[in-house]
Amino acid sequence: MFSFLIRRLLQSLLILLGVSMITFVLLYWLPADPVRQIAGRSATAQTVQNIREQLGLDQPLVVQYWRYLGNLLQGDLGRSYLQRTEVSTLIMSRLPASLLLMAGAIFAELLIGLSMGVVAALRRGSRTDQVLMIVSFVGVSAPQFVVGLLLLYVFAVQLHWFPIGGYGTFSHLVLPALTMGILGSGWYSRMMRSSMVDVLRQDFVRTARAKGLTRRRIILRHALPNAILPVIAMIGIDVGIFMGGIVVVESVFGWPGIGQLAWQAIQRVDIPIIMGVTLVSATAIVIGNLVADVISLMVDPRIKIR
Amino acid sequence: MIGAAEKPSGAYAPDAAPVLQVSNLTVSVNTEAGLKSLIRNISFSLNPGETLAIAGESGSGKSITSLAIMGLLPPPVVRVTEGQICLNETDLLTLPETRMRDIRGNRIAMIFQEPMTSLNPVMTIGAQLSEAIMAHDPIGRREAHTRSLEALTAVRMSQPEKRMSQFPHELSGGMRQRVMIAMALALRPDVLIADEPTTALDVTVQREVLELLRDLQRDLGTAMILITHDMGVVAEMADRVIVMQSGQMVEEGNVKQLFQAPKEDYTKALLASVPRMGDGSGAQEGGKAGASIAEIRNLKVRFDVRGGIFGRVTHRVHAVENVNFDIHAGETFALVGESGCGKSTIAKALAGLVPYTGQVRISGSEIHSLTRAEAKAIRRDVQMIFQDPMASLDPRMRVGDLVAEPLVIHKIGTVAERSERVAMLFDRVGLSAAQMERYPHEFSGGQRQRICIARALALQPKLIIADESVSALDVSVQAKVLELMRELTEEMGVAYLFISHDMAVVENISDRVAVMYLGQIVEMGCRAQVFGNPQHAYTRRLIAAVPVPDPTYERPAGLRLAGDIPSPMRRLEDAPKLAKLVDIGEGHLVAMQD
Amino acid sequence: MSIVTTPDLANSDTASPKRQSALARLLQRRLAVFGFALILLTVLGAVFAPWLTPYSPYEQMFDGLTIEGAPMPPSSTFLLGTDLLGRDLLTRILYGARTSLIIGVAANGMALIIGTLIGVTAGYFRGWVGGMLMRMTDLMMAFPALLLAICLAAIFQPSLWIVAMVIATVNWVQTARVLYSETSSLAEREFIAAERTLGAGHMRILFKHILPHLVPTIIVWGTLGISTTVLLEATLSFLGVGVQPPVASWGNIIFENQTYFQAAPWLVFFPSLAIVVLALAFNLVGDALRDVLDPTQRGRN
Amino acid sequence: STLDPNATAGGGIIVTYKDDVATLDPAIGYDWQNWSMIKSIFDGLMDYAPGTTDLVPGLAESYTISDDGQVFTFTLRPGVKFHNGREMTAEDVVYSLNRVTNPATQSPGAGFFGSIKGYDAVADGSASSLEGVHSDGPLSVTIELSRPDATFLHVLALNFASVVPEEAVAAAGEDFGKHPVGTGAFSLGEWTIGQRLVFEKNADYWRAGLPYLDSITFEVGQEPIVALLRLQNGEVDIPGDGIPPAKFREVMDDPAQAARVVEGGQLHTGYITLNTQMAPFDNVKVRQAVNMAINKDRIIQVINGRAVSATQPLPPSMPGYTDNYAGYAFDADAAKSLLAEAGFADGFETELYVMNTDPNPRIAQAIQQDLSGIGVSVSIKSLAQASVIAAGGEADQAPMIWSGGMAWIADFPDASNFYGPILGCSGAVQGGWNWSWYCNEELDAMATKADSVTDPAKADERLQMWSDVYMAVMEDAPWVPVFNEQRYTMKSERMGGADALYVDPVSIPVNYDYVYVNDVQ
Ligand SMILES: Nc1ncnc2c1ncn2[C@@H]1O[C@H](COP(=O)(O)OP(=O)(O)OP(=O)(O)O)[C@@H](O)[C@H]1O
Ligand SMILES: Nc1ncnc2c1ncn2[C@@H]1O[C@H](COP(=O)(O)OP(=O)(O)OP(=O)(O)O)[C@@H](O)[C@H]1O
Ligand SMILES: [Mg+2]
Ligand SMILES: [Mg+2]
Repeated sequence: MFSFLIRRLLQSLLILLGVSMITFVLLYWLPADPVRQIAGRSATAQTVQNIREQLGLDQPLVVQYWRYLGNLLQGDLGRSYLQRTEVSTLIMSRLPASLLLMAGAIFAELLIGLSMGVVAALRRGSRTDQVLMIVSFVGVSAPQFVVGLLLLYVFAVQLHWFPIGGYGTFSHLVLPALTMGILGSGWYSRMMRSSMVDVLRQDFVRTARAKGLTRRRIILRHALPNAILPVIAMIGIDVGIFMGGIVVVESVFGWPGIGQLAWQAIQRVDIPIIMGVTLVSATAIVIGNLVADVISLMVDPRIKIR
Repeated sequence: MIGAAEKPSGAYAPDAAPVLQVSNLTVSVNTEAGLKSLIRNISFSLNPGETLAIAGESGSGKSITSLAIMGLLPPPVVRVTEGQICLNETDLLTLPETRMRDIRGNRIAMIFQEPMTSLNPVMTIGAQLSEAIMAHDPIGRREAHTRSLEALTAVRMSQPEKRMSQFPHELSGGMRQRVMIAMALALRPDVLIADEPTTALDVTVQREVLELLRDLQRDLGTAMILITHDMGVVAEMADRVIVMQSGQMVEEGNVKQLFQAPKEDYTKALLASVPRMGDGSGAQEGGKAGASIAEIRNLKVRFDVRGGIFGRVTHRVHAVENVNFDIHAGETFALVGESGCGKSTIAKALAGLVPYTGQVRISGSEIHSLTRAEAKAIRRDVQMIFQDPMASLDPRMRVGDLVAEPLVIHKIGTVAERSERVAMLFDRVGLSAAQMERYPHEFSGGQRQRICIARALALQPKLIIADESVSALDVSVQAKVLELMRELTEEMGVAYLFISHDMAVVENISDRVAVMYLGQIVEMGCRAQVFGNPQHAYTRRLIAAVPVPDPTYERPAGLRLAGDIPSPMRRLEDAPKLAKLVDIGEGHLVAMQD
Repeated sequence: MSIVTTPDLANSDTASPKRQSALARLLQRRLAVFGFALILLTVLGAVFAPWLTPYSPYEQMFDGLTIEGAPMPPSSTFLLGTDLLGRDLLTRILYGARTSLIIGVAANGMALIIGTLIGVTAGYFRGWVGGMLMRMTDLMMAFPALLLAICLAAIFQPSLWIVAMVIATVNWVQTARVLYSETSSLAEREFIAAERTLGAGHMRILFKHILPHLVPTIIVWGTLGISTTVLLEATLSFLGVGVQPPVASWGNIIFENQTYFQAAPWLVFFPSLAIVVLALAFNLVGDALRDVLDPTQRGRN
Repeated sequence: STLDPNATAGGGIIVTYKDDVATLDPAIGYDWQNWSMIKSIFDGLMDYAPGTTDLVPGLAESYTISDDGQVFTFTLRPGVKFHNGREMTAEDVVYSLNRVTNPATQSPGAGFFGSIKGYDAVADGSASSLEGVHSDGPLSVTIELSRPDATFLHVLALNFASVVPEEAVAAAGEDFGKHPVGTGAFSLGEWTIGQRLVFEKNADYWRAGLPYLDSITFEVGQEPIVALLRLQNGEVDIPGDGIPPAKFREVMDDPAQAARVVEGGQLHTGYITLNTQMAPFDNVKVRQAVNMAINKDRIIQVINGRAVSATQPLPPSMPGYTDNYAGYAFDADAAKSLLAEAGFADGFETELYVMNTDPNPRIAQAIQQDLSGIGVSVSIKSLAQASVIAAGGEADQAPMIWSGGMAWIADFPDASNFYGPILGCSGAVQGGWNWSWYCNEELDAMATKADSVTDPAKADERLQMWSDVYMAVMEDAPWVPVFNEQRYTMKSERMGGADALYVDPVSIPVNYDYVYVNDVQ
């Protein structure tokens, strides 16, 4: 277990290194000059040149990358060009909100998706099953911005059940988490359904029935833990998908997460922030996958640690 | 508690009131064409302490009968349409599900055929046992744990304490089946239904499990319904037998009577197709040894097991160690041994599926030294038939195409010629050419194995490797397939490398036999030598373990085996000891034992 | 040698089922036909758009806006209303179908092909080739896809085909992952070993025996990918790196107008409906196709 | 400045923004969002009367200008305290000007101070302080210019010229923008990055009785449409990003809500740049034709009438605006014949760059349709702001750019502010902001001449000169001035203060120092 973790961690570090390298190159190629953004519209050519030198942006790409990497190893993500603040401060101030949202969303989508999937599997072939699957499909296909605004309009503006955007309490979390969760729950319900259908056919479920266990116990204790195994691996992939949706959802609900930070930074080519956010979300994804692996390792005793 | 001598030894008491009474049971399935009955008018009674065997070939309705008793038929498609099932006066069919749940596991328990899949893979053995107990007895977790442990001890599980916290995949098949038995008997049910409890197990393990069942049943006085298609098991275990065919009872009677004087034709045929030890009438002795087709010298196959941070090789599975043998044209060479001893690995090495060291010479050429094209050509001479015909046929292809595949791969003939050839092959193995358009799942197991044989024959090979090719088949079907193989040897001079764990079958079909243990051959010789004069202790044990389809046979006592087979996985520096084979006369090789 | 007769399914029906084309069997399913019809309708709508509507998709009509500049709700002149520039929404949705079909079918298709190639190769060959490919997949997976798309699209000047390419390059990852694990377990299956003993080459095994088994998964991911890619294109448009205005796509119609969901709900509702319906149609056909192509499902309709 | 007799002191308001506040460092902050915030935290020597464009002394009590217009002497207000409690002195003024011009500060506003003597030496790093700036005693500062500069007092009213305490800057280092210390009406109380900023009343503020509000809370990260919903719900007082287009009609059609909207002009012009160094826009006839082809009224209609159509670079409220100039009227036929004259009877193909946030792509499409009316086929490049700016800074990349979203909102209310970087030769360099690459030496000379008229008595003369400059520009038509955006600030019921404060030309959205709430007891 220990050596497995170490090995996976090393692998993850390599992946992060690759991500940082590719991002760096891509940003370098971007047809936009960050220095002009900083210098502003009244700047003279002299000022622009000064700033370029001070930021080291006149150096060759390799040198810039090497320097970045050196700083990174000391935990220094650099300073935002436009906000003039440590990128790490900016990210740290926003990360908790994003993580909370992500946790809420994962919870929501697992709750909705898994229960829809289980119900559909238990009633497979019935009308309920068909309706649930269509609902899940609409969930997958509906644009998040529209879903978010609709939820906001109905539940916050009209019904006053939840606050209109903002951050702080549990009731602030419900709608944004739900918005993000709806997309994922569509995926999960389909996966869970087929997985559950498979498991319910297994011999050990028959054994459990032969033992005289209650239906509830058979479903919760025997079928569910087995059916959920293939779904766990999906959670790792999911973190990546979240990173895309987070921009939209955070802006609809005024959620102070890194999505908005990234969005602003991309618009203004604030390279240190883009780099920082990329690395942080890549780390989140890598950790997500790692956690998914470890969870399946813990839940499924059959997986051999290679 | 189990096994304590507080109950009187539950010998079979024919006149006591039956504990289970099944009358006129009909189970039907809902199809598009309406109700179709799967079993019809089944009636029997089960007395306390009695063992009733239900025998019959696959699909005859044995499992459906037992599931009906358990109330576990898959609703709503399959249901009981007529009849009664009474457990001591209670009609089980009229009970609501909640009451039925109390009876299941408590008063009627069941053991299933597949020990590998019948246990929940993500729960510990202990949890699964305690759960069963707690479902019926209002006791605490700790007490349930104690009782589970007792149950495990009662089934003679080694290291029961440790097993409690292990997961099913960490146990061998035999051990898992013991867990199933412990689970079934922990609550001392009145009736135990064992549906093919040993079919998936090795002979030696089967032996142990059967003995265990018998001992426990005797001690507890449980009435048992034993479902099996193996007449040997029936003969050894049962007091009474029911023979089923196509959902109907064909014959019922005392086991001795039935074996000695079967009344119905079907029963007679069934008994006739049972391979029996000691009547290897099918094969003639020796005399057939032609040129050697395959020569295997110093064959070694090892699998690396990696571990640690950098994935270095830490262990090695010595699947095959230093194996030497020849196969001659037209002969059937059999490899026998317990699961995991390396039989399949040898087959795979021959078929080019695993890398090996040592020499494999086919038709005189050493495969390693050939170019790819030559190797491909030479491989045509060696074809393989696998254990599970379903698994070895691509389920998404039509069987006609599957049989034509080798011809396509080796670019033999035109399209028309190929289909003609395939039709001929189909005909040869007893299938109709019209069936070429179907998919594998549309055939029965025996038919599928014929398709595999047809496919192996397509290239007119000199050697066919049959890896457990008949083990999964019903006795009757098995007999037919074996018959077909024998005919082919005579007609085409095909040699077989016949791999099996079933000593009875091996004795029936083989010319020469090699017994394997832990990757090495421990005894080799012609059939008469190995079966008639087994020298190695392991060979003797294998032979002794085979159930004898004769209820009058008295098994010599004292041959109980201890523990599981040791693992061929070893640390890197720890190479296994090589057995030395000594010729004790006329080519009968036996490993030296210390 | 024996008289044992087995009443087995295989012998009971003497006439063997005739080889029927997959299409013919597909057309026997009501839902599939319905899905087909929807797709066909969309394609026809896209192709014959110029004949179906009297307006041009780019024409900003004077009477398409109120004096205050608000869009017109659905009426008999503008069946689905007009957009913020006074263009006929129906016309734009019809023309937008062209873009969205290309994205949903071509970009998604490309992503599927890349994902399949990589996943299958890695899963089948293992070794260092497979290792490399999977590490690459891990890397891609760790990349925030949207960011990658934005960078790529910004570097290569955006156009429909560039956008399609970009979407393909970021969307293959999940498919590759899933197909990798499926292929590696397939490669372990006995029938593959059986094929090898017959002397079948890698290509034959891959194309004749592995790929057909992956079809259901590919179909599932393909149909799910339709809405995902169409929406990704929309997001890219919104970020200014998608299909350039005034070219319409369902996604960019939604994104351009999303804030008007209250003031002019038709602007958001109709294109969203179009996406959901198209995705659903593909899903219906895909589900049916999956069953039809699976011989073991035969007759279990 | 006089106090509002109706005003009540106390209470707090909530203002929302979508984007996070970048920085509150007056030397750095240069977007319309933090501009007004910085204005409330800091003060400069000069200021504007609230709600107007009239220059008034700020931290300077009075000032004198030498006859040649090159030496300014300021007498500072005594007893002004920084938020840290220290009294402000002339040294602080000197330090602040040195700081903003020092290249190490990377101030985007450094260029504004180009006329101060010694600026060039500081800019190229050969000197660390401005030669022309020195204190004569604790309350007196002299600033010497290297050339006459009529706009210099406006420059000193810019945020960049705010007075900052050296010790606070030194203490915060690069993070001064997050820990600002000034002399302004408010001090920064709390700043939770990504969530909210709280401004607290400066009890020691040197303008007695101000500010009225006890606190201002800025909530950031709020989608404008959500902010408006919250305003309608009574949770927000001012949506900083204004009324989102999608909600504009709804608000204006409801009299109760419309009553809470203040409309005003702003110093803004939306224009299309035509790259005069790229064919075919190097032909003045083509540029004029394009000017005639644009239907500005339709474009204004598309943005719900939230603008007035423009005829020239300067917005109407800017001094120097030429009143009786009709501009190029919309006349597609005339445009076509002009194009034919230029040899493009069949039109041509070109590209229009535009920033990708609503409503700019829509405006670009309207422009596209108009131009297709005269046979010019335009393909739109809708890109991120940074990419558009980068394209404009290259001589041969962007034939046309719609300025929306990056458009010129004046830094200070002076006619010269629309010329230098965006129409003058100095901006027509790589990386510059003169995206039409229009360089007319003669006009540059005229502009310099106008700006050296420093005598307040000759102000009208100077404005006339500027008017002539812009008329000449229009003759050459490097731009298509499209519209001047109107400002619509919506406020909650409880907000008080003159309407002018809500459309204050230099403080967007409101002048925080003078507004108040009605519901405090
Ligand atoms: N759920 C079901 N639906 C329809 N037919 C079924 C179902 N389950 C079993 N059958 C059919 O009922 C018949 C009897 O099946 P059963 O499982 O009892 O056979 P068996 O004697 O136990 O065979 P085996 O030795 O292979 O286990 C078979 O023909 C089988 O195909
Ligand atoms: N690819 C592999 N990697 C590691 N170990 C393997 C591999 N294949 C087989 N083994 C091990 O090699 C040993 C021999 O396996 P093999 O399949 O030859 O046994 P067998 O005699 O055919 O058993 P069975 O009767 O169960 O088919 C077993 O211990 C098995 O676990
Ligand atoms: Mg059975
Ligand atoms: Mg101030």
